[in-house]
Amino acid sequence: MSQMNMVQSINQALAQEMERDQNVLVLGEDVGVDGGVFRVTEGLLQKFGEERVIDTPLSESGIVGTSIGMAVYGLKPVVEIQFSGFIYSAFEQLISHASRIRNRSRGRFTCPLVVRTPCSWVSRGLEHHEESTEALFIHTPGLKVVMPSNPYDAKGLLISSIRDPDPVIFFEPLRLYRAFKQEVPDEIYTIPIGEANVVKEGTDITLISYGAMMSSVLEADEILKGNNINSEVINLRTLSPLDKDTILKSVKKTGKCVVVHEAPLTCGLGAEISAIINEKALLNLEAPVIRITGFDTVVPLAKLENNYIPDVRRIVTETKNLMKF
Amino acid sequence: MSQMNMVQSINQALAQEMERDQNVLVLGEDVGVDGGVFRVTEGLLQKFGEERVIDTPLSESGIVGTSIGMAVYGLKPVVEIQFSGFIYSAFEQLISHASRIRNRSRGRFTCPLVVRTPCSWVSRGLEHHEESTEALFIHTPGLKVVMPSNPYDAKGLLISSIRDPDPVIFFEPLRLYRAFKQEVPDEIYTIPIGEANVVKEGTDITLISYGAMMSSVLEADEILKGNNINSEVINLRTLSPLDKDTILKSVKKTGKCVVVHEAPLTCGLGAEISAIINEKALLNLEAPVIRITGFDTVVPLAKLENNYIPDVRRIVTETKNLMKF
Amino acid sequence: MPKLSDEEIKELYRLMVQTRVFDEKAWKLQRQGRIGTYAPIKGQEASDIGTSFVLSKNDWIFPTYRNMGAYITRGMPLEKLLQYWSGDERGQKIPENLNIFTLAIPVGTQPLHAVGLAWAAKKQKKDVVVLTYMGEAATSTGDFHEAMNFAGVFNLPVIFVVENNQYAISVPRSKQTKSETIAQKAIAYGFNGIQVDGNDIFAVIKATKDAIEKSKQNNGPSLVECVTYRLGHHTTADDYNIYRTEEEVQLWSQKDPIERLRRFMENKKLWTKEFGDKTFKEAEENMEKAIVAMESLSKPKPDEFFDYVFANQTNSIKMQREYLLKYLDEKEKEIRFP
Amino acid sequence: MPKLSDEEIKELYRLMVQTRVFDEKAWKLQRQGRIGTYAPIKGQEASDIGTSFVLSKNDWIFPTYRNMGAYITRGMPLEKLLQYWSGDERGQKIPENLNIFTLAIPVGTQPLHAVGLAWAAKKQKKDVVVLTYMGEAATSTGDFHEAMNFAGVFNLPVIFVVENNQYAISVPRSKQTKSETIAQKAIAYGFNGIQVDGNDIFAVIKATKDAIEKSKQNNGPSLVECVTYRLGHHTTADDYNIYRTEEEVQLWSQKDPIERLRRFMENKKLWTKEFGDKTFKEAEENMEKAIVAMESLSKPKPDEFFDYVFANQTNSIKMQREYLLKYLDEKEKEIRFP
Ligand SMILES: Cc1ncc(C[n+]2csc(CCOP(=O)(O)OP(=O)(O)O)c2C)c(N)n1
Ligand SMILES: Cc1ncc(C[n+]2csc(CCOP(=O)(O)OP(=O)(O)O)c2C)c(N)n1
Ligand SMILES: [Mg+2]
Ligand SMILES: [Mg+2]
Repeated sequence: MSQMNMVQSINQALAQEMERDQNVLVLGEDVGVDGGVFRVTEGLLQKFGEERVIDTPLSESGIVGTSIGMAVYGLKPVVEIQFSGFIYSAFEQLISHASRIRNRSRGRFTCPLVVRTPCSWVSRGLEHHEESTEALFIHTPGLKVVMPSNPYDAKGLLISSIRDPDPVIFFEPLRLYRAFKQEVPDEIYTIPIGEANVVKEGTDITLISYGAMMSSVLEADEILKGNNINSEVINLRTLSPLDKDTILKSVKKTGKCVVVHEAPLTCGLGAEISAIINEKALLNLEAPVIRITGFDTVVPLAKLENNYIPDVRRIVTETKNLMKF
Repeated sequence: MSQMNMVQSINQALAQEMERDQNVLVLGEDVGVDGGVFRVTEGLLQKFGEERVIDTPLSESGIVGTSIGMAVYGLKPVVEIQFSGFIYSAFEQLISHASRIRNRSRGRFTCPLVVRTPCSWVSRGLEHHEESTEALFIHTPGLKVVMPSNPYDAKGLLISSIRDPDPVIFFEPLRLYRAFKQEVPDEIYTIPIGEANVVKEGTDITLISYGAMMSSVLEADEILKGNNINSEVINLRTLSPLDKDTILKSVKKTGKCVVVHEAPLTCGLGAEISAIINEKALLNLEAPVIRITGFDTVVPLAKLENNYIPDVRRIVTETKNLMKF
Repeated sequence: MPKLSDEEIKELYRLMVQTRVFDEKAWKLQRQGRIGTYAPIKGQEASDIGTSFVLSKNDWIFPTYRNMGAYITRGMPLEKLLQYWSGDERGQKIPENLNIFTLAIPVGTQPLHAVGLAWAAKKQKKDVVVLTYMGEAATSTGDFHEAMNFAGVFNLPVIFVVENNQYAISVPRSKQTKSETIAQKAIAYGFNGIQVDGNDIFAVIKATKDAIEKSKQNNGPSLVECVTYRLGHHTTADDYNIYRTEEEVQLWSQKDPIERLRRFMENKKLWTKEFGDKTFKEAEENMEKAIVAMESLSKPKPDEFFDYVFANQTNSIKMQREYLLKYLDEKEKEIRFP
Repeated sequence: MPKLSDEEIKELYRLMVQTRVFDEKAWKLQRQGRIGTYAPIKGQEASDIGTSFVLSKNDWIFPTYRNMGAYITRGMPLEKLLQYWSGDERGQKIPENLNIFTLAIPVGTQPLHAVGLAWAAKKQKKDVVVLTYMGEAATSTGDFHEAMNFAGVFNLPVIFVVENNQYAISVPRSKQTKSETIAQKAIAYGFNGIQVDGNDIFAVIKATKDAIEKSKQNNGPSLVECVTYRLGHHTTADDYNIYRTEEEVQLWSQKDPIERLRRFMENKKLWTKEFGDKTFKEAEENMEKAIVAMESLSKPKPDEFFDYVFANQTNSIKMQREYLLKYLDEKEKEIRFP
């Protein structure tokens, strides 16, 4: 056990998997000599050499596309896309190839690829440095989508992602990188992909979130507790495939649900969760499922950034309102 | 008035807008000499010349990216992407630029661009020739998304899209191109973007759909009528911005709702509609909002294609089941 | 003239004839509604077959929708090819013993996979060269550029074979790029490009062999531009009369690569009418057998397309699959979409 | 040596000093928390300013995050630049009278817009040349390739200015591409590329003028590679000591383009200590004024970021905006997310 922030726990996960499996390699812009612009891959070049820790040209499509070829040939590329706002030029490679090669070749070829990429709003970010477009990947068949919300989850989920036989988009909420430390086992451990975590049991209402918004949700939960609202809090961990059972079980118990994400509202993951609850637990619902999300706009720069992101007060206020429904 | 199929009505809309406005031009792969692989741009080169009807290199990002530059400079490019399954390499240009240039420049620059692209399942299509990824664009702030479901709508909506001051993704359901003819006015007319069309009023249940699935929904509606189910049928026409008012008004009246689309289930437009209804009309709901959609898989090739697409029987069966809820 | 035994030259001829027979027959099958859309290779056989012929078994090819000649040269069963074109994905499962990658439809996107595979092979110190096919229009895509650049930077054993058949559907080569040759594009990436007469199978073989040799000596990638011509329509859905003259097609017909090889062989006394007839007849028999085999394949099971979404079926996929099966069973009362 | 009047040479010097002063001050402002991340141009002023200086008012530039020299040369108010870096999008609204495109962050994506604008201008028979800036790493992107190809095919009046400053953050030029020069990449597209000493402002001007001349005569695009060096860190978030030696930086410091111009001017008796001091002092005064102006700007209204999603506000945007305003008003009982 050590106290680690998320940069450290991800770094450790990478180092341990690379140690364990010769086929794991890391590539991306500035991941080698520089150790990554957020220092997530620091020390890996020194430990594993240039053949396994590769600085690439500035070509997101090239990075993902060549990694697909490597994955097909038995390697385990762990790609870093420097910011998720720059993943779009690799979109075709992900959506038309990585996600489909198993299907297209009826299993002859497979694509066990991990794409790590920082996401989410961060204070004073430049444009494209604070995007939350996980829904684009969730909507795509054949991709798995994972987003940790603390150093412990990050390590366990990343190790599972690396071992997964299919392509995984691994979103790393940028503002959590150094936000806090946590006890993280020094040994290798995995957290299963596809299973949500009930962080706190409760009876009055279900709060569902993931990634960096989990911190705000947990903070809100503390305040709600003071208001005699006993929430059940779910951290999704995996966004695709979604753990519907855990969600439904909880909502059937509480009868109320709030979904929180910073991605834009329309067709975001909140919509899917609301639809599932509507389909499968309508009769248990005592109030509408509400979504507390980012707006359907570009994330504003520093001067207005605080107006974009759902904050603790918003979560508390909306939840309290909903309890009175 | 003439009897036209959708290819003809779109062709007429293009010709008339090009006639009316010197700044409108058409570009894409094979749109000139060939008249488009579906003949949608047939005759335009002869009428308007090479400067306004442009065969481009095979570069989707290049086509969209240069069109952005042209739109900024006052032209009105109407881009054809040969199949929506090939739009992904232009995704970054659409998502990071076309949709944001107005915002990024605080209105100094704007991007009145139309991207026409065939979509949807078609019998015996090759891979990537039958995709329904409208949700990716609906989720993106700053884009409008339109999908006609008959020749009449196609003409009016396309003319509106061309005149719209912002970028519009105009999806053309491939299997409707020559599926049927309809009376279409020879004059110019517009159909407003952002407004759904209540195709048929009814009281028992609301059926919502768009694009090629509308034909199946209308057929299903006929059968349901024979079963004494009086549906209200909504054709969305515009997918973003969504006409929530029309949806909510209808569901508040009927208390029941089925959304039909062929795009994959998870995080599709059906999820958004279900979520909106949940949020704003929960107390009016007498049954869950259900989604009848494509599966979360790649669209299979010919041998299994019929098993993928929601068909009339599925719509009828599910609706009848729902009526008994 | 590359070094080739008489038997090898005959084999080349046989492969070209087999490909031509496949092509013409596939066209007819589509017209009869027995398979779906098909993209003919007619006229490009020398480029396709010459390049694949000189590879070793452990080398790889990455074909496109048009490289039936390459597929056949590498030993792909004809009925699997037909199965694919008939709309059955199971035809895309390449037999385990063949180093052929499953074709992808989006133009220009596969060279990156080829580069990645070559990179992995190099890292694993395997003696492997990777050959990736494309048309001249593919060179306009961003992915082509990134693939070429990676191949150069990491000095990888890849050969980019561009079959410049003069058209991208209706768009002529001259509108595709202003560079005088496709071959010169390699200069942008710091390696060699060579332009050859793609209808001269010996020229094609020579250029490919040189490129292979170079790669094997760890001297990195090459681009081989084969100047050729698509004698047929783009696909069964196309009509080339809209965008080119019959005279142009006729002109190129006279350069038919099969006829060229035949004349060469005749001069060398390697071709007799008897040999020609026999070769043709065998090719036709192979094709007939393949058609029978393809048409007697059982239909895929109805839920087959759920099998390969993930290695391990997710709950959601499981439920959707069960729903479909129930639905197909027509017990309509029970179904409810998951 | 291009033809330049003494006054023009002095103006070049003034612009370079102004850019340097802006750069160093912006760095400090970031360190003081008064603006956000900043990407310095130090060392590249000759490439930036030389290329923009020779354009006419109706020509266009497409700058990146690093081209503060180009912005300043084209007359962009300093306080607008600072306003942008301070995290206020209103700073990105280019004044109507300036033909500067709003910068975009994704590397390599803007040349396509430049090509499109040049294309539109050509169609409208406007006398316009478009100059698009990028770093050497941008040439690795697919969009660069497609932009170059379109510019070639449609013979457009565009100049691709590549400021090859040897690094993409930490990645050195040698790992970016195997081509010996960036200039030679133009060969792939059938037009000219030229490599110049990017720290020699006269060489830069000469090459740009030639390219402009060529474009004006309808002879299409050019690529100008300016070989230069980023003397500073990549941005305020970077530390170059991780990936390069101080010796290397020192070596390039000796080629500082401002000092080079100064020496030239001194030889020509165009520079005196007095002139130098005055130029520097004026530049500092301009900067101080700009800082004051920027810091006394009113905050944008809280819902300002809803203003430019669409020309005509949609219902949904309207409701979200109203929700935000209500929420900020802290009447918490009433809010409910739309
Ligand atoms: C990315 C992409 N865009 C468009 C298409 C549609 N399309 C199929 S083949 C083709 C032309 C390809 O030309 P070329 O690369 O020269 O190959 P050829 O067909 O001539 O062999 C086009 C435009 C596609 N398959 N992929
Ligand atoms: C598409 C994209 N990928 C990654 C980044 C992150 N990034 C910002 S600048 C940079 C290096 C750019 O190098 P170069 O093009 O040489 O320009 P320079 O910064 O040296 O001026 C990178 C990787 C980005 N902005 N855009
Ligand atoms: Mg071709
Ligand atoms: Mg650079």
